[in-house]
Amino acid sequence: MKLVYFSWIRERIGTGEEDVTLPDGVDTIASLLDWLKSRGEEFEAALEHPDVVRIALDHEHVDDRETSLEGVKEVALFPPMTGG
Amino acid sequence: MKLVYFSWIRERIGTGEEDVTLPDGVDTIASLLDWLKSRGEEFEAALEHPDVVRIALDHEHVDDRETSLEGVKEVALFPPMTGG
Amino acid sequence: MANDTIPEIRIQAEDFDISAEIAKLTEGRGDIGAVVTFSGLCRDESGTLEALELEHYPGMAGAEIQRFAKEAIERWDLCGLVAIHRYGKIKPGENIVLVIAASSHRQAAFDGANFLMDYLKTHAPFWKKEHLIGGSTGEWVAAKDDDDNALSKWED
Amino acid sequence: MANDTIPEIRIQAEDFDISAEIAKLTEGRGDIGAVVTFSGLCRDESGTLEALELEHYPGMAGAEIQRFAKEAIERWDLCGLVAIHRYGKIKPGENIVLVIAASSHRQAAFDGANFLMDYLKTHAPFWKKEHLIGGSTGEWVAAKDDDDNALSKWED
Repeated sequence: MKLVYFSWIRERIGTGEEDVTLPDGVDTIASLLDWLKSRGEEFEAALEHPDVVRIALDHEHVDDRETSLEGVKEVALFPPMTGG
Repeated sequence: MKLVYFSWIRERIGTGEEDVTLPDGVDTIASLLDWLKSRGEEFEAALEHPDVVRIALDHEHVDDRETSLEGVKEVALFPPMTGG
Repeated sequence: MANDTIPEIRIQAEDFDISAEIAKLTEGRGDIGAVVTFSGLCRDESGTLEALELEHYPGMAGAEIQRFAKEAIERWDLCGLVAIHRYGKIKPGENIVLVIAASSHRQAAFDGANFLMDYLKTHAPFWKKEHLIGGSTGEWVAAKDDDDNALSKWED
Repeated sequence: MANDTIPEIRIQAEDFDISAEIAKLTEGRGDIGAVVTFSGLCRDESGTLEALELEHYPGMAGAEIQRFAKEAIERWDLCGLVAIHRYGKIKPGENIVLVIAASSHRQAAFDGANFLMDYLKTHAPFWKKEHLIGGSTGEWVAAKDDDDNALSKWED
Protein backbone atom coordinates (compact mmCIF):
# COMPACT_ATOMS: atom_id res chain seq x y z
CA MET A 1 0.00 0.00 0.00
CA LYS A 2 1.18 3.51 -0.80
CA LEU A 3 1.12 6.16 1.92
CA VAL A 4 1.38 9.85 1.01
CA TYR A 5 1.87 12.76 3.41
CA PHE A 6 1.40 16.50 2.97
CA SER A 7 2.18 19.82 4.66
CA TRP A 8 3.52 19.68 8.23
CA ILE A 9 2.63 16.00 8.50
CA ARG A 10 5.01 15.32 5.61
CA GLU A 11 7.66 17.54 7.20
CA ARG A 12 7.46 15.84 10.60
CA ILE A 13 7.54 12.34 9.13
CA GLY A 14 10.41 13.40 6.89
CA THR A 15 9.16 11.91 3.64
CA GLY A 16 6.35 12.58 1.18
CA GLU A 17 5.51 8.99 0.36
CA GLU A 18 6.40 5.40 1.07
CA ASP A 19 5.25 1.90 0.23
CA VAL A 20 4.34 -0.23 3.22
CA THR A 21 3.07 -3.70 3.91
CA LEU A 22 0.45 -3.52 6.62
CA PRO A 23 0.85 -5.94 9.54
CA ASP A 24 -2.00 -8.32 10.28
CA GLY A 25 -4.85 -6.60 12.08
CA VAL A 26 -4.23 -3.18 10.52
CA ASP A 27 -7.35 -3.03 8.37
CA THR A 28 -9.09 0.27 9.21
CA ILE A 29 -8.06 3.93 9.26
CA ALA A 30 -8.01 3.86 13.07
CA SER A 31 -5.72 0.86 13.26
CA LEU A 32 -3.49 2.32 10.54
CA LEU A 33 -3.05 5.51 12.58
CA ASP A 34 -2.26 3.48 15.71
CA TRP A 35 0.31 1.40 13.85
CA LEU A 36 1.93 4.46 12.22
CA LYS A 37 2.36 6.13 15.64
CA SER A 38 4.31 3.10 16.79
CA ARG A 39 6.86 3.44 13.98
CA GLY A 40 9.08 6.03 15.66
CA GLU A 41 9.19 9.50 17.16
CA GLU A 42 8.81 11.29 13.82
CA PHE A 43 5.46 9.52 13.35
CA GLU A 44 4.52 10.22 16.94
CA ALA A 45 5.20 13.93 16.37
CA ALA A 46 3.26 13.97 13.10
CA LEU A 47 0.24 12.22 14.57
CA GLU A 48 0.23 13.60 18.11
CA HIS A 49 -3.20 15.15 17.51
CA PRO A 50 -4.93 12.48 15.45
CA ASP A 51 -8.18 14.49 15.38
CA VAL A 52 -6.68 17.15 13.12
CA VAL A 53 -5.32 14.57 10.67
CA ARG A 54 -7.45 14.28 7.53
CA ILE A 55 -7.54 11.06 5.55
CA ALA A 56 -8.16 10.34 1.87
CA LEU A 57 -8.48 6.80 0.55
CA ASP A 58 -7.65 6.58 -3.15
CA HIS A 59 -8.16 10.37 -3.50
CA GLU A 60 -11.45 10.59 -1.63
CA HIS A 61 -11.94 12.17 1.80
CA VAL A 62 -13.11 9.71 4.41
CA ASP A 63 -14.24 10.87 7.84
CA ASP A 64 -15.22 7.60 9.51
CA ARG A 65 -12.12 6.14 11.21
CA GLU A 66 -13.61 2.64 11.16
CA THR A 67 -13.61 2.59 7.35
CA SER A 68 -11.97 -0.55 5.98
CA LEU A 69 -8.74 -0.32 4.00
CA GLU A 70 -9.59 -3.41 1.95
CA GLY A 71 -8.70 -2.89 -1.70
CA VAL A 72 -7.31 0.61 -1.04
CA LYS A 73 -4.13 1.40 -3.03
CA GLU A 74 -3.23 4.87 -1.68
CA VAL A 75 -3.85 6.43 1.73
CA ALA A 76 -3.14 10.15 2.18
CA LEU A 77 -2.62 11.88 5.54
CA PHE A 78 -2.74 15.65 5.74
CA PRO A 79 -3.81 18.55 7.97
CA PRO A 80 -6.98 20.61 7.25
CA MET A 81 -6.73 22.17 3.82
CA THR A 82 -5.92 25.85 3.35
CA GLY A 83 -6.41 26.34 -0.38
CA GLY A 84 -8.28 29.04 -2.20
CA MET B 1 -37.62 75.05 -15.22
CA LYS B 2 -36.05 72.37 -17.38
CA LEU B 3 -37.98 69.18 -18.05
CA VAL B 4 -36.16 66.08 -19.36
CA TYR B 5 -37.74 62.86 -20.61
CA PHE B 6 -36.31 59.40 -21.21
CA SER B 7 -37.12 56.08 -22.88
CA TRP B 8 -40.70 55.59 -24.08
CA ILE B 9 -41.86 58.67 -22.21
CA ARG B 10 -39.46 60.72 -24.33
CA GLU B 11 -40.63 58.93 -27.48
CA ARG B 12 -44.33 59.52 -26.76
CA ILE B 13 -43.83 63.17 -25.89
CA GLY B 14 -41.64 63.58 -28.96
CA THR B 15 -38.81 65.53 -27.35
CA GLY B 16 -36.02 64.83 -24.88
CA GLU B 17 -36.11 68.15 -23.07
CA GLU B 18 -37.80 71.51 -22.91
CA ASP B 19 -37.81 74.67 -20.83
CA VAL B 20 -41.15 75.56 -19.31
CA THR B 21 -42.62 78.23 -17.10
CA LEU B 22 -44.95 76.63 -14.60
CA PRO B 23 -48.43 78.16 -14.28
CA ASP B 24 -49.53 79.42 -10.88
CA GLY B 25 -50.53 76.55 -8.60
CA VAL B 26 -48.21 74.01 -10.18
CA ASP B 27 -45.84 73.62 -7.25
CA THR B 28 -45.63 69.86 -6.50
CA ILE B 29 -44.80 66.74 -8.53
CA ALA B 30 -48.50 65.76 -8.52
CA SER B 31 -49.66 69.11 -9.86
CA LEU B 32 -46.87 69.11 -12.45
CA LEU B 33 -48.03 65.72 -13.75
CA ASP B 34 -51.64 66.94 -13.92
CA TRP B 35 -50.62 70.06 -15.80
CA LEU B 36 -48.40 68.12 -18.26
CA LYS B 37 -51.27 65.76 -19.10
CA SER B 38 -53.34 68.76 -20.10
CA ARG B 39 -50.76 69.88 -22.68
CA GLY B 40 -51.91 67.64 -25.51
CA GLU B 41 -52.46 64.06 -26.58
CA GLU B 42 -48.74 63.22 -26.75
CA PHE B 43 -48.46 64.09 -23.06
CA GLU B 44 -51.66 62.21 -22.30
CA ALA B 45 -50.20 59.11 -24.01
CA ALA B 46 -46.88 59.45 -22.20
CA LEU B 47 -48.49 59.87 -18.79
CA GLU B 48 -51.55 57.62 -19.14
CA HIS B 49 -50.29 55.42 -16.27
CA PRO B 50 -48.83 58.00 -13.89
CA ASP B 51 -47.96 55.30 -11.35
CA VAL B 52 -45.21 53.86 -13.56
CA VAL B 53 -43.64 57.28 -14.15
CA ARG B 54 -40.51 57.81 -12.05
CA ILE B 55 -39.42 61.32 -11.08
CA ALA B 56 -36.04 62.84 -10.32
CA LEU B 57 -35.65 66.39 -9.02
CA ASP B 58 -32.22 67.81 -9.81
CA HIS B 59 -30.86 64.27 -10.39
CA GLU B 60 -32.34 62.66 -7.29
CA HIS B 61 -35.16 60.16 -7.22
CA VAL B 62 -38.22 61.39 -5.36
CA ASP B 63 -41.12 59.06 -4.57
CA ASP B 64 -43.48 61.37 -2.70
CA ARG B 65 -45.77 63.07 -5.23
CA GLU B 66 -46.50 65.90 -2.82
CA THR B 67 -42.84 67.01 -2.84
CA SER B 68 -42.50 70.74 -3.55
CA LEU B 69 -40.82 71.95 -6.73
CA GLU B 70 -39.57 75.12 -5.06
CA GLY B 71 -35.99 75.87 -6.10
CA VAL B 72 -35.84 72.84 -8.42
CA LYS B 73 -34.01 73.49 -11.71
CA GLU B 74 -34.47 70.17 -13.53
CA VAL B 75 -37.30 67.65 -13.36
CA ALA B 76 -36.83 64.27 -15.07
CA LEU B 77 -39.64 61.91 -16.05
CA PHE B 78 -38.84 58.31 -16.99
CA PRO B 79 -40.13 54.74 -16.74
CA PRO B 80 -38.64 52.20 -14.29
CA MET B 81 -34.96 51.76 -15.00
CA THR B 82 -33.61 48.70 -16.81
CA GLY B 83 -29.88 49.15 -16.53
CA GLY B 84 -27.24 46.68 -15.48
CA MET C 1 -14.21 53.99 11.34
CA ALA C 2 -14.87 55.70 8.04
CA ASN C 3 -13.58 54.02 4.93
CA ASP C 4 -12.36 56.70 2.50
CA THR C 5 -11.85 54.40 -0.50
CA ILE C 6 -12.89 56.27 -3.63
CA PRO C 7 -14.99 54.26 -6.07
CA GLU C 8 -14.08 54.39 -9.76
CA ILE C 9 -17.28 55.12 -11.69
CA ARG C 10 -17.41 55.41 -15.46
CA ILE C 11 -20.28 55.82 -17.92
CA GLN C 12 -18.92 55.15 -21.39
CA ALA C 13 -19.72 53.89 -24.88
CA GLU C 14 -16.51 51.84 -25.14
CA ASP C 15 -16.00 48.29 -23.95
CA PHE C 16 -13.85 47.57 -20.89
CA ASP C 17 -11.06 45.10 -20.12
CA ILE C 18 -11.63 43.28 -16.86
CA SER C 19 -8.01 42.16 -16.34
CA ALA C 20 -6.76 45.71 -16.87
CA GLU C 21 -9.31 47.11 -14.42
CA ILE C 22 -8.36 44.54 -11.77
CA ALA C 23 -4.66 45.27 -12.30
CA LYS C 24 -5.26 49.01 -11.78
CA LEU C 25 -7.18 48.28 -8.59
CA THR C 26 -4.72 45.84 -7.01
CA GLU C 27 -1.33 47.09 -8.18
CA GLY C 28 1.19 47.60 -5.40
CA ARG C 29 -1.19 46.57 -2.64
CA GLY C 30 -0.79 43.79 -0.11
CA ASP C 31 -4.13 44.17 1.64
CA ILE C 32 -6.42 42.81 -1.09
CA GLY C 33 -7.12 39.11 -0.73
CA ALA C 34 -10.31 38.83 -2.76
CA VAL C 35 -11.55 40.40 -5.99
CA VAL C 36 -15.06 39.72 -7.28
CA THR C 37 -16.14 40.93 -10.70
CA PHE C 38 -19.60 40.90 -12.18
CA SER C 39 -20.01 41.49 -15.89
CA GLY C 40 -23.43 41.74 -17.47
CA LEU C 41 -23.67 40.76 -21.13
CA CYS C 42 -26.27 41.36 -23.81
CA ARG C 43 -28.26 38.12 -24.19
CA ASP C 44 -30.16 36.89 -27.21
CA GLU C 45 -31.58 33.44 -26.65
CA SER C 46 -34.13 33.71 -29.46
CA GLY C 47 -31.59 34.75 -32.11
CA THR C 48 -33.74 37.71 -33.21
CA LEU C 49 -31.82 40.57 -31.60
CA GLU C 50 -29.56 42.85 -33.61
CA ALA C 51 -28.56 44.97 -30.61
CA LEU C 52 -29.75 46.57 -27.42
CA GLU C 53 -29.63 50.35 -27.36
CA LEU C 54 -28.92 51.76 -23.94
CA GLU C 55 -30.19 55.25 -23.21
CA HIS C 56 -29.10 56.98 -20.03
CA TYR C 57 -29.55 60.20 -18.07
CA PRO C 58 -26.02 61.66 -18.11
CA GLY C 59 -26.54 64.21 -15.37
CA MET C 60 -27.83 61.62 -12.94
CA ALA C 61 -26.24 58.26 -13.78
CA GLY C 62 -22.77 58.88 -12.41
CA ALA C 63 -24.00 60.55 -9.23
CA GLU C 64 -26.55 57.83 -8.51
CA ILE C 65 -24.04 54.99 -8.98
CA GLN C 66 -21.52 56.90 -6.87
CA ARG C 67 -24.03 57.08 -4.02
CA PHE C 68 -24.62 53.31 -3.93
CA ALA C 69 -20.94 52.58 -4.50
CA LYS C 70 -20.05 54.60 -1.40
CA GLU C 71 -22.70 52.74 0.57
CA ALA C 72 -21.17 49.41 -0.52
CA ILE C 73 -17.66 50.56 0.45
CA GLU C 74 -18.79 51.56 3.92
CA ARG C 75 -21.03 48.59 4.56
CA TRP C 76 -18.50 45.89 3.57
CA ASP C 77 -15.34 47.89 4.29
CA LEU C 78 -14.13 47.38 0.72
CA CYS C 79 -10.54 48.13 -0.39
CA GLY C 80 -11.68 49.09 -3.88
CA LEU C 81 -14.77 49.33 -6.06
CA VAL C 82 -15.21 49.87 -9.79
CA ALA C 83 -18.46 50.33 -11.69
CA ILE C 84 -18.51 50.83 -15.45
CA HIS C 85 -21.80 51.09 -17.34
CA ARG C 86 -21.89 51.32 -21.11
CA TYR C 87 -24.43 53.17 -23.23
CA GLY C 88 -25.24 53.13 -26.95
CA LYS C 89 -25.76 50.07 -29.14
CA ILE C 90 -24.54 46.79 -27.71
CA LYS C 91 -24.67 43.52 -29.64
CA PRO C 92 -25.47 40.07 -28.25
CA GLY C 93 -22.50 38.64 -26.38
CA GLU C 94 -21.02 42.08 -25.70
CA ASN C 95 -20.49 43.61 -22.28
CA ILE C 96 -23.02 46.02 -20.80
CA VAL C 97 -21.86 46.57 -17.24
CA LEU C 98 -18.94 45.77 -14.95
CA VAL C 99 -18.70 45.86 -11.19
CA ILE C 100 -15.50 44.97 -9.34
CA ALA C 101 -15.29 44.76 -5.55
CA ALA C 102 -11.98 44.21 -3.77
CA SER C 103 -11.63 43.29 -0.13
CA SER C 104 -9.40 41.54 2.37
CA HIS C 105 -11.86 38.66 2.64
CA ARG C 106 -13.99 36.88 0.13
CA GLN C 107 -17.55 37.22 1.46
CA ALA C 108 -17.30 41.02 1.63
CA ALA C 109 -16.16 41.14 -2.00
CA PHE C 110 -19.03 38.88 -3.09
CA ASP C 111 -21.62 40.85 -1.12
CA GLY C 112 -20.35 44.28 -2.15
CA ALA C 113 -20.46 43.41 -5.85
CA ASN C 114 -23.85 41.70 -5.54
CA PHE C 115 -25.36 44.65 -3.65
CA LEU C 116 -24.11 47.21 -6.15
CA MET C 117 -25.45 45.17 -9.09
CA ASP C 118 -28.90 44.91 -7.49
CA TYR C 119 -28.96 48.70 -7.11
CA LEU C 120 -27.64 49.35 -10.61
CA LYS C 121 -30.43 47.17 -12.04
CA THR C 122 -33.18 49.06 -10.26
CA HIS C 123 -31.83 52.54 -9.54
CA ALA C 124 -29.31 53.54 -12.21
CA PRO C 125 -31.01 55.70 -14.87
CA PHE C 126 -30.50 53.48 -17.91
CA TRP C 127 -33.13 52.10 -20.29
CA LYS C 128 -32.76 49.34 -22.85
CA LYS C 129 -34.46 49.23 -26.25
CA GLU C 130 -34.35 46.24 -28.56
CA HIS C 131 -33.32 46.53 -32.20
CA LEU C 132 -34.30 43.41 -34.12
CA ILE C 133 -32.50 41.67 -36.96
CA GLY C 134 -33.89 42.99 -40.25
CA GLY C 135 -33.91 46.58 -39.08
CA SER C 136 -37.18 46.82 -37.16
CA THR C 137 -37.32 48.35 -33.72
CA GLY C 138 -38.51 46.12 -30.92
CA GLU C 139 -39.79 46.95 -27.48
CA TRP C 140 -38.32 48.83 -24.59
CA VAL C 141 -37.21 46.21 -22.10
CA ALA C 142 -39.63 46.12 -19.16
CA ALA C 143 -38.44 46.35 -15.57
CA LYS C 144 -38.70 43.08 -13.66
CA ASP C 145 -40.37 42.61 -10.28
CA ASP C 146 -37.61 40.09 -9.56
CA ASP C 147 -35.08 42.92 -9.68
CA ASP C 148 -37.04 44.95 -7.15
CA ASN C 149 -37.45 41.87 -4.96
CA ALA C 150 -33.70 41.20 -5.08
CA LEU C 151 -33.16 44.39 -3.08
CA SER C 152 -34.92 42.95 -0.04
CA LYS C 153 -31.87 40.82 0.80
CA TRP C 154 -29.90 43.97 1.64
CA GLU C 155 -32.36 45.26 4.23
CA ASP C 156 -30.94 45.11 7.70
CA MET D 1 -33.17 18.32 -16.56
CA ALA D 2 -29.50 17.44 -16.43
CA ASN D 3 -27.04 20.20 -17.22
CA ASP D 4 -24.13 18.71 -19.17
CA THR D 5 -21.90 21.80 -19.03
CA ILE D 6 -18.31 20.64 -18.57
CA PRO D 7 -16.32 22.64 -16.02
CA GLU D 8 -12.82 23.77 -16.94
CA ILE D 9 -10.51 22.80 -14.07
CA ARG D 10 -6.80 23.54 -14.07
CA ILE D 11 -4.09 23.08 -11.43
CA GLN D 12 -1.05 25.01 -12.58
CA ALA D 13 2.05 26.92 -11.49
CA GLU D 14 1.50 29.72 -14.03
CA ASP D 15 -0.62 32.81 -13.53
CA PHE D 16 -3.94 33.19 -15.38
CA ASP D 17 -5.55 36.00 -17.38
CA ILE D 18 -9.13 36.64 -16.30
CA SER D 19 -10.22 38.49 -19.46
CA ALA D 20 -8.88 35.67 -21.65
CA GLU D 21 -10.66 33.03 -19.56
CA ILE D 22 -13.95 34.94 -19.75
CA ALA D 23 -13.57 35.38 -23.51
CA LYS D 24 -13.04 31.62 -23.97
CA LEU D 25 -16.14 30.91 -21.89
CA THR D 26 -18.50 33.38 -23.56
CA GLU D 27 -17.33 33.44 -27.19
CA GLY D 28 -20.08 32.87 -29.72
CA ARG D 29 -22.80 32.42 -27.12
CA GLY D 30 -26.01 34.41 -26.73
CA ASP D 31 -27.31 32.70 -23.61
CA ILE D 32 -24.85 34.10 -21.06
CA GLY D 33 -26.12 37.24 -19.35
CA ALA D 34 -23.95 37.21 -16.23
CA VAL D 35 -20.35 36.34 -15.50
CA VAL D 36 -18.99 36.41 -11.95
CA THR D 37 -15.30 35.94 -11.26
CA PHE D 38 -13.60 35.47 -7.94
CA SER D 39 -9.85 35.83 -7.73
CA GLY D 40 -7.97 35.14 -4.54
CA LEU D 41 -4.69 37.00 -4.06
CA CYS D 42 -1.73 36.50 -1.77
CA ARG D 43 -2.05 39.07 1.05
CA ASP D 44 0.68 40.56 3.18
CA GLU D 45 -0.66 43.23 5.50
CA SER D 46 2.32 43.11 7.86
CA GLY D 47 4.93 43.54 5.10
CA THR D 48 6.96 40.54 6.35
CA LEU D 49 5.98 37.96 3.74
CA GLU D 50 8.34 37.00 0.92
CA ALA D 51 5.96 34.46 -0.59
CA LEU D 52 3.40 31.79 0.14
CA GLU D 53 4.33 28.31 -1.02
CA LEU D 54 1.35 26.23 -2.07
CA GLU D 55 1.69 22.48 -1.79
CA HIS D 56 -1.00 20.27 -3.28
CA TYR D 57 -1.98 16.63 -3.74
CA PRO D 58 -1.84 16.22 -7.50
CA GLY D 59 -3.75 12.96 -7.70
CA MET D 60 -6.67 14.34 -5.73
CA ALA D 61 -6.89 18.10 -6.35
CA GLY D 62 -8.36 18.06 -9.85
CA ALA D 63 -10.87 15.30 -9.10
CA GLU D 64 -12.06 16.96 -5.90
CA ILE D 65 -12.56 20.37 -7.53
CA GLN D 66 -14.31 18.69 -10.47
CA ARG D 67 -16.79 17.07 -8.10
CA PHE D 68 -17.81 20.37 -6.48
CA ALA D 69 -17.77 22.18 -9.83
CA LYS D 70 -20.30 19.70 -11.20
CA GLU D 71 -22.45 20.17 -8.13
CA ALA D 72 -22.42 23.95 -8.69
CA ILE D 73 -23.34 23.55 -12.37
CA GLU D 74 -26.31 21.34 -11.54
CA ARG D 75 -27.51 23.33 -8.57
CA TRP D 76 -27.50 26.77 -10.26
CA ASP D 77 -27.93 25.56 -13.84
CA LEU D 78 -24.74 27.35 -14.89
CA CYS D 79 -23.78 27.90 -18.55
CA GLY D 80 -20.07 27.68 -17.76
CA LEU D 81 -17.66 27.25 -14.88
CA VAL D 82 -13.90 27.66 -14.62
CA ALA D 83 -11.66 26.90 -11.63
CA ILE D 84 -7.92 27.47 -11.75
CA HIS D 85 -5.77 26.89 -8.67
CA ARG D 86 -2.06 27.69 -8.68
CA TYR D 87 0.68 25.90 -6.76
CA GLY D 88 4.29 26.76 -6.00
CA LYS D 89 5.64 30.07 -4.68
CA ILE D 90 3.30 33.01 -4.94
CA LYS D 91 4.31 36.54 -3.94
CA PRO D 92 2.12 39.14 -2.20
CA GLY D 93 -0.30 40.71 -4.65
CA GLU D 94 -0.18 37.74 -7.02
CA ASN D 95 -3.10 35.52 -7.91
CA ILE D 96 -3.66 32.20 -6.14
CA VAL D 97 -7.05 31.02 -7.37
CA LEU D 98 -9.70 31.91 -9.93
CA VAL D 99 -13.32 30.84 -10.16
CA ILE D 100 -15.60 31.99 -12.99
CA ALA D 101 -19.31 31.20 -13.10
CA ALA D 102 -21.44 32.09 -16.12
CA SER D 103 -25.21 32.02 -16.16
CA SER D 104 -28.27 33.53 -17.80
CA HIS D 105 -29.08 35.46 -14.64
CA ARG D 106 -26.96 37.24 -12.12
CA GLN D 107 -27.84 35.63 -8.80
CA ALA D 108 -27.03 32.13 -10.09
CA ALA D 109 -23.61 33.32 -11.25
CA PHE D 110 -22.92 34.96 -7.86
CA ASP D 111 -24.08 31.91 -5.91
CA GLY D 112 -22.29 29.36 -8.09
CA ALA D 113 -18.95 31.16 -7.76
CA ASN D 114 -19.40 31.77 -4.02
CA PHE D 115 -20.32 28.12 -3.37
CA LEU D 116 -17.35 26.78 -5.30
CA MET D 117 -14.95 29.11 -3.47
CA ASP D 118 -16.27 28.02 -0.07
CA TYR D 119 -15.63 24.39 -1.06
CA LEU D 120 -12.21 25.11 -2.52
CA LYS D 121 -11.18 26.77 0.75
CA THR D 122 -12.15 23.81 2.90
CA HIS D 123 -12.03 20.74 0.63
CA ALA D 124 -9.41 21.23 -2.09
CA PRO D 125 -6.13 19.54 -1.04
CA PHE D 126 -3.85 22.57 -0.95
CA TRP D 127 -1.71 23.82 1.93
CA LYS D 128 0.00 27.18 2.31
CA LYS D 129 3.36 27.76 3.94
CA GLU D 130 4.79 31.20 4.65
CA HIS D 131 8.28 32.22 3.54
CA LEU D 132 9.37 35.38 5.32
CA ILE D 133 11.48 38.25 4.06
CA GLY D 134 15.10 37.57 4.98
CA GLY D 135 14.95 33.93 4.04
CA SER D 136 13.44 32.32 7.13
CA THR D 137 10.55 29.92 6.87
CA GLY D 138 7.39 30.88 8.65
CA GLU D 139 4.40 28.85 9.67
CA TRP D 140 2.00 26.68 7.79
CA VAL D 141 -1.19 28.71 7.46
CA ALA D 142 -3.84 27.35 9.82
CA ALA D 143 -7.32 26.43 8.63
CA LYS D 144 -10.02 28.84 9.80
CA ASP D 145 -13.25 27.92 11.55
CA ASP D 146 -14.84 30.76 9.57
CA ASP D 147 -14.18 28.84 6.38
CA ASP D 148 -15.92 25.76 7.72
CA ASN D 149 -18.79 27.88 8.99
CA ALA D 150 -19.17 29.51 5.57
CA LEU D 151 -20.30 26.15 4.18
CA SER D 152 -23.45 26.20 6.28
CA LYS D 153 -25.07 28.72 3.96
CA TRP D 154 -25.21 26.08 1.20
CA GLU D 155 -27.15 23.53 3.23
CA ASP D 156 -30.65 23.03 1.90
